[in-house]
Amino acid sequence: MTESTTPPPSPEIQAGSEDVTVPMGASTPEPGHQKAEQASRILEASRSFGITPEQYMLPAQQQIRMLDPEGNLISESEQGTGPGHEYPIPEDDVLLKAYEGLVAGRRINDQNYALVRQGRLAVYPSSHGQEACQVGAALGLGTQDWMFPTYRDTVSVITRGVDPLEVMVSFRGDWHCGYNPHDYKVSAMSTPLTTQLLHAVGVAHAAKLRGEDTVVLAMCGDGATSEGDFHEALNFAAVFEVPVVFFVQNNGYAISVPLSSQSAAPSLAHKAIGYGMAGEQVDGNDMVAVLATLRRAVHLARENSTPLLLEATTYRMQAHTNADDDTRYRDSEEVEQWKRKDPLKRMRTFLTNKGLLDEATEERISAKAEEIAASLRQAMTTEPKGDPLELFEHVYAEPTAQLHEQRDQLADELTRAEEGGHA
Amino acid sequence: MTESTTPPPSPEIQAGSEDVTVPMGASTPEPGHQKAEQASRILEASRSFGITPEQYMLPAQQQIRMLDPEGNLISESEQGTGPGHEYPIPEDDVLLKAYEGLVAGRRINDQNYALVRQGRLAVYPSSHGQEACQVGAALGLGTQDWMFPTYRDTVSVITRGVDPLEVMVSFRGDWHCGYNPHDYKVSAMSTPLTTQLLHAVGVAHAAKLRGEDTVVLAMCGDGATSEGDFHEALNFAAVFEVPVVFFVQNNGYAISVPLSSQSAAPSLAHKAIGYGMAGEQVDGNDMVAVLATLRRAVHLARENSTPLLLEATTYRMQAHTNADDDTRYRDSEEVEQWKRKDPLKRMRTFLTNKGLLDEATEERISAKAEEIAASLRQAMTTEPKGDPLELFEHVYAEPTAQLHEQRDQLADELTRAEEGGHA
Amino acid sequence: MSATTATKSTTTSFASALNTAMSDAMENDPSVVVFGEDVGTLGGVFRITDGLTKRFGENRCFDTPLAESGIAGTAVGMAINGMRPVIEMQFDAFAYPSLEQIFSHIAKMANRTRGNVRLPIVIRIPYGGGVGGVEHHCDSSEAYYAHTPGLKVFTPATVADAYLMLREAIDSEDPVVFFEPKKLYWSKEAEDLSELRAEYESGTSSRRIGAEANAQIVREGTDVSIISYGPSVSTALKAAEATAEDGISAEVLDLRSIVPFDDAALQATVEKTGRAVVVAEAQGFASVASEITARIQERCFHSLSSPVLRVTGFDIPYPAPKLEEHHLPDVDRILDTLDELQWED
Amino acid sequence: MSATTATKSTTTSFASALNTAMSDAMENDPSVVVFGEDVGTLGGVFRITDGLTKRFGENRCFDTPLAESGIAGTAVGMAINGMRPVIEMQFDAFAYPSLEQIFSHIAKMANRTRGNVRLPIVIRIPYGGGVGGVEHHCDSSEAYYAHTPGLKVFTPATVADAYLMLREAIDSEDPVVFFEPKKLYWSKEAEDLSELRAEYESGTSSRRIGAEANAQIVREGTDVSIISYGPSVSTALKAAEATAEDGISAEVLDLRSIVPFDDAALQATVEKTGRAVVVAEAQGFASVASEITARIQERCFHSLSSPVLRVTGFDIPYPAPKLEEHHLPDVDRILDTLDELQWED
Ligand SMILES: Cc1ncc(C[n+]2csc(CCOP(=O)(O)OP(=O)(O)O)c2C)c(N)n1
Ligand SMILES: Cc1ncc(C[n+]2csc(CCOP(=O)(O)OP(=O)(O)O)c2C)c(N)n1
Ligand SMILES: [Mg+2]
Ligand SMILES: [Mg+2]
Repeated sequence: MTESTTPPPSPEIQAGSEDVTVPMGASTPEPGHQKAEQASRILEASRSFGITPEQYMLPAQQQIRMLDPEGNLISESEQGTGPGHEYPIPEDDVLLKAYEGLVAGRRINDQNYALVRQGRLAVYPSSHGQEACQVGAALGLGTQDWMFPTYRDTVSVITRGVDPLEVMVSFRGDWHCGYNPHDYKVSAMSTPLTTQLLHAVGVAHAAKLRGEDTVVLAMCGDGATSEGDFHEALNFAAVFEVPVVFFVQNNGYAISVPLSSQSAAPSLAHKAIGYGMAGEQVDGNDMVAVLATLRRAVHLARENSTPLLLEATTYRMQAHTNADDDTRYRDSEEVEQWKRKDPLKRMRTFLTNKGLLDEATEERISAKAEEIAASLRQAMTTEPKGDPLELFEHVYAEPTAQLHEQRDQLADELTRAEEGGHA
Repeated sequence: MTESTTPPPSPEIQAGSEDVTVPMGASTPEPGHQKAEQASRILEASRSFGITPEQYMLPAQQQIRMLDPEGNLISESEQGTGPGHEYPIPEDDVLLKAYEGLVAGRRINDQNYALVRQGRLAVYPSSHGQEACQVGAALGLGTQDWMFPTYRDTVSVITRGVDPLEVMVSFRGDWHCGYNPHDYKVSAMSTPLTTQLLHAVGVAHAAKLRGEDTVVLAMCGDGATSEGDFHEALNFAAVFEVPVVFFVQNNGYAISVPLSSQSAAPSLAHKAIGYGMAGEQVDGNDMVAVLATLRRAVHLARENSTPLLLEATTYRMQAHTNADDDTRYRDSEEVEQWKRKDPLKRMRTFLTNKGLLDEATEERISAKAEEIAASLRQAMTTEPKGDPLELFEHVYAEPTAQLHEQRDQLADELTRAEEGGHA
Repeated sequence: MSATTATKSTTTSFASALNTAMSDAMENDPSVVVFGEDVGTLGGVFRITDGLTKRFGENRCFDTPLAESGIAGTAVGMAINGMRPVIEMQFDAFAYPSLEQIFSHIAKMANRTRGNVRLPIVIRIPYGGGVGGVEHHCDSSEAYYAHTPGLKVFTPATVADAYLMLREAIDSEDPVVFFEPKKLYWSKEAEDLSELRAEYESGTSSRRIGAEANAQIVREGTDVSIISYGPSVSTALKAAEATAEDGISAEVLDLRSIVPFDDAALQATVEKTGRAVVVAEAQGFASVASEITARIQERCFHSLSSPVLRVTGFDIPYPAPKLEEHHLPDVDRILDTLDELQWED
Repeated sequence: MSATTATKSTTTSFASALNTAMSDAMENDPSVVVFGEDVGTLGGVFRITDGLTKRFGENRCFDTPLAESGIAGTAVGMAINGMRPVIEMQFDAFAYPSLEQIFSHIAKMANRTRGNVRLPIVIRIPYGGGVGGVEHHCDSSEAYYAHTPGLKVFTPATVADAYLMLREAIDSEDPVVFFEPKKLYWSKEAEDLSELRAEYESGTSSRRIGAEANAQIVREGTDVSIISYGPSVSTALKAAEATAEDGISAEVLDLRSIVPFDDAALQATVEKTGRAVVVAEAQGFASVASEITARIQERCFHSLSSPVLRVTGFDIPYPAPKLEEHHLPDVDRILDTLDELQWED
């Protein structure tokens, strides 16, 4: 008999404290139906907060929010926090760094948008309006951690430290991924939706097997949560108890499809309990709240080797990509409403009120953002001459005999083309 | 602007009644983040029970159970029922019919097990021990409804009325599916795990589009809930508000893999809320509770055109199939513990106590079960001569030119084989 | 493209031919439903389903949650229950999550149930490259489906076929994987949709595919046969024009249907010309081009004056936009290959 | 099967060769991890991973939740982060849910990242029929993978290759789809595992596949070449024995690796014999057999005395157990095909 036939005795499932009335699950486990150790961790956590495991795993009763739409700090009692859902406001230097990221992020989005209009970029999925999520994702992680971004997460990737020139390679169409993921612990920005969540789980699992301290941030959009891989990733992460923070940027749309056609759940964060993990919903246009929730999620993941699901409610202010026409599926009034909740403006007001932002600082931050924008423009002026023969180099570690033949064919064509033959 | 760009105004999400404190979702929906009408139905339902939507969608605090392991009716206060989770005990004739089904079901399992040992059946995945679920599934449906069973649901399929001879065709290896699904509104027993749940949703969706009254019962095992298609099926059903009852027979194992390696959730029924539907967990070895919960689920699905998830906790008493050796992954003590909760014995005690079961009735029921067993044995004695050329008939509505050629080749081989040639 | 169309006054785009095929089918048969990602309000990312929701309502053309296995799997159920689903996969590579449903159910359900449950599903897949698309948006994935018994695989190369073949696919009792060459979406030809409608609905169109398939000679020639389908047909035609200048008369066969396959037409052209080149965008290894090549030599061996050669994509993942031109079969590569056909023999 | 093995005193089963290959690899390299459905406690439904958990612990060989895309997708992450995952798909058709991960990531990651992220993953797939399996348990799905650039595709036909090739697959920096013929699992041959281990670990095995592939002539002959791989090799050998009685000397080539492909060996045997028959279980249309056939005529056209013919499964879904014998290529069907090779020419 190996271990897995005799699972550890199931935890006592009736919580001990008086005011706790909801048991762990719907019933006492039957023999052969015991839950993994994970359950007992959740139980312990919830007990330490004096709440039920269900209350711990379900999102707080309202989304976590620290700033009102104008950028004023709201009273603690209205932030949505509570036992098991506590989110202290980050330190001043972190807040300021985040603001820097916001300014740069907005500048990146606007610069790339301009480059697309000038025909110098093939495509750019902008995260204009979602910069608080973008910046939070990057700042929430340590250098030893990994990030798994999507096509929309350019700002996160650059904020994480990837060279902007390298990032633009894919949008310009030179090659699929321009940076070396290992250099930055940032995976190639993923296009097939939610597939990257499973990669994230695998990276965390490998680290766990080797006893390494690595949290993985797995990013996806609201629409992507409908894919089967979303389900499989959350389940694997929960069963193997690996430290992955699933970060869903719910921007209300999957191209033209609104959230209401994507899910009937009370919130996407409500999916967490179905995997035995905690879920939380945060105002994704509130930089302070995003930072607070992401930092705590990363912290819990690291301390307890446990996955968590964080849903950030935000809005994509521009079309899906430059190829999209968003007037076909939403009215400008809706977009206007969201303009009022702009994450950058809110954060600026907050920091100014807090006395953290003076003119000099603003200037320094703007200048830095301009630098990045300049490097993006620069990336687009140099037209790197890709070597077509490189196509055959990276299919296998060593090209097969077949690829050698095909490479020779192309080489011959290229030579003749130079010589003016009909290839 | 078409309709879907302007979703209906979102329902008032703060419940009206005093004692309800948990709001619908984690926060007030933002513009462009409105939930579908589904949400308002759940809200209405929960309000009518004086509970929160979360309480309505989460399973009751313990699994629903009417009979104790000995078969005695337990007091109502201990049945796990409550507001929004009310399960009246079915009428006497239904209970008796279910008992008939149990006796026949057990007989079918044992007969087929014997046929496998005699080498007359190639394979049989037995549902011995799960007969309460099997019978409940069939009796819960109306004739206009559809059933989507798996390879393990032979007893359900026969209880639903499919000719036992036709069912055995696949286990004997003559053809993949022996019956015409349309004749019985029972789909071919599905092997690729949980794929059939999506088919079930599609059948219900088609019926809904035509305004037909059709509930669909979609069946799968505990292991199968890990597949991506499970997620996609529940989500489609919830978003399109179609009347599908997802019925998970949680028998503790997926072949050798125990539930604890499959899921860390408090219960599989806790997955429901992540789709915005109600979930419930029931003692799957309690025929009364299975009937009560399934009948109510089917009723709610029909009345409200809404999906529900029902998890029945049960146990597979025999190996996964005859090809499996279950001593490799569980000890006999665990199996013994479950013997004491045998659904058949419990139901017999309950009905006897209730005065519904006398000797004559028992005899009649046994005789009927013997009839079915005899027909199964009969099915196995006749060795139908399958026509190999039929292989080409059912690939397309009309065989392609290619298949005509291939058919001719096989026909030629068969002729020559008869004549003693080397084909 | 054909001689008769040249006289028509109307021009029609490939996209509108597809769109009209669907709306005509929906008009004629209430069981035809269209669904997929962004096909409703938006009309699809390529606008092929534009206006269908407006015209037929949300019960007939609607958006689904973002899940391709869900789309294919619920289409199975819809078809079991009397509907004729036409589903759109947004791009070639995004159909892959649905392959289990397609291989294990859509292809096999009729066979499994001895013909009792047939699944008249059309799976529309925009495919191929040449449009500067990024990774995962340019795969030529037809071989996966063509290799799977129980599926029919169609791919139109002309505006007329976009209409006629999609109508036939929707009317088919069998599942059809319908490959739409992306790069043709915006192409226009002198075609009149009402004439095409009349042709199709007359039931006597000479262009019906049926169970025998119905490949079309789109250019007559005597020296060599260029066999192609979908996006490569126009490239093949251009190469045929170019080689005519060198005095080589090339016949071009547009297969139209890959499954079923028109062996008779293939045999006729190769026996006539004695030489053959197969052109397709997909990577060549174990591809539809391999099959065509194998069939030609099996059936026309003694008519062949030289080996059958293939011009296909390389056996590499589809390259990034700036390099795709080096990957795709083009006129020059076809001409090079024609040169290799041992003309001096 | 080869001459030298006949003298060995030990017999080894195909299953234990695979099992030992994994345990040797795990022993040598702590980054090798084995996971999948039922591979831990149970040792796999075919017991190929038997004992690995006991010997190496649950961190090295473990059961996953029941989700094939999850298995393949987490393998990607594991490989990104330094592991060498060997994953088991329980049966051929149950790998289909993972095809998106395999096609869009496993095959493409190295290319996408210009070689910066290589994924040394082995995907073990029990495949093929002849074991009385029910639907979905007998598919020959190798063409789907062989058509996908970036994947290597191996399939052993002998006990020695079960060991040697799996070791090589695990050591490969590239992803390898490793097809195990189910019907061979219980076969035994006179092979000594410690000799095979020594051969492999010496690094000088003449049976390494490498980048050139390394097909093996498993029977010498002069009149015709029978090209095959995996489960069909033994059938091909039997047919060769049988046809020898009619005075026809058949050479049998076991490809071993489908990708990369050994064109040199193919060309050598066909140029020597002048005739070829390709044998494979999978449905023939757009299959690996199509590719082999196409390559032979492309490369050996002028050596051929007759068309290259194929003996494959029919283009139908895999039949139920009682009918599979009519579907599978067998000795008689190969002999019939050999008869058609225009010997009188
Ligand atoms: C598997 C897959 N299916 C379809 C697509 C096409 N597609 C690209 S983005 C997108 C919408 C994604 O929406 P969401 O997840 O909400 O992210 P957002 O774009 O809003 O950031 C779709 C359908 C894809 N990339 N991958
Ligand atoms: C997609 C898929 N993967 C793997 C299998 C192989 N398989 C058959 S049954 C089974 C276990 C299923 O467990 P569960 O869902 O709990 O149902 P049970 O057999 O216990 O009734 C597995 C892995 C399959 N049939 N389909
Ligand atoms: Mg979105
Ligand atoms: Mg089970």
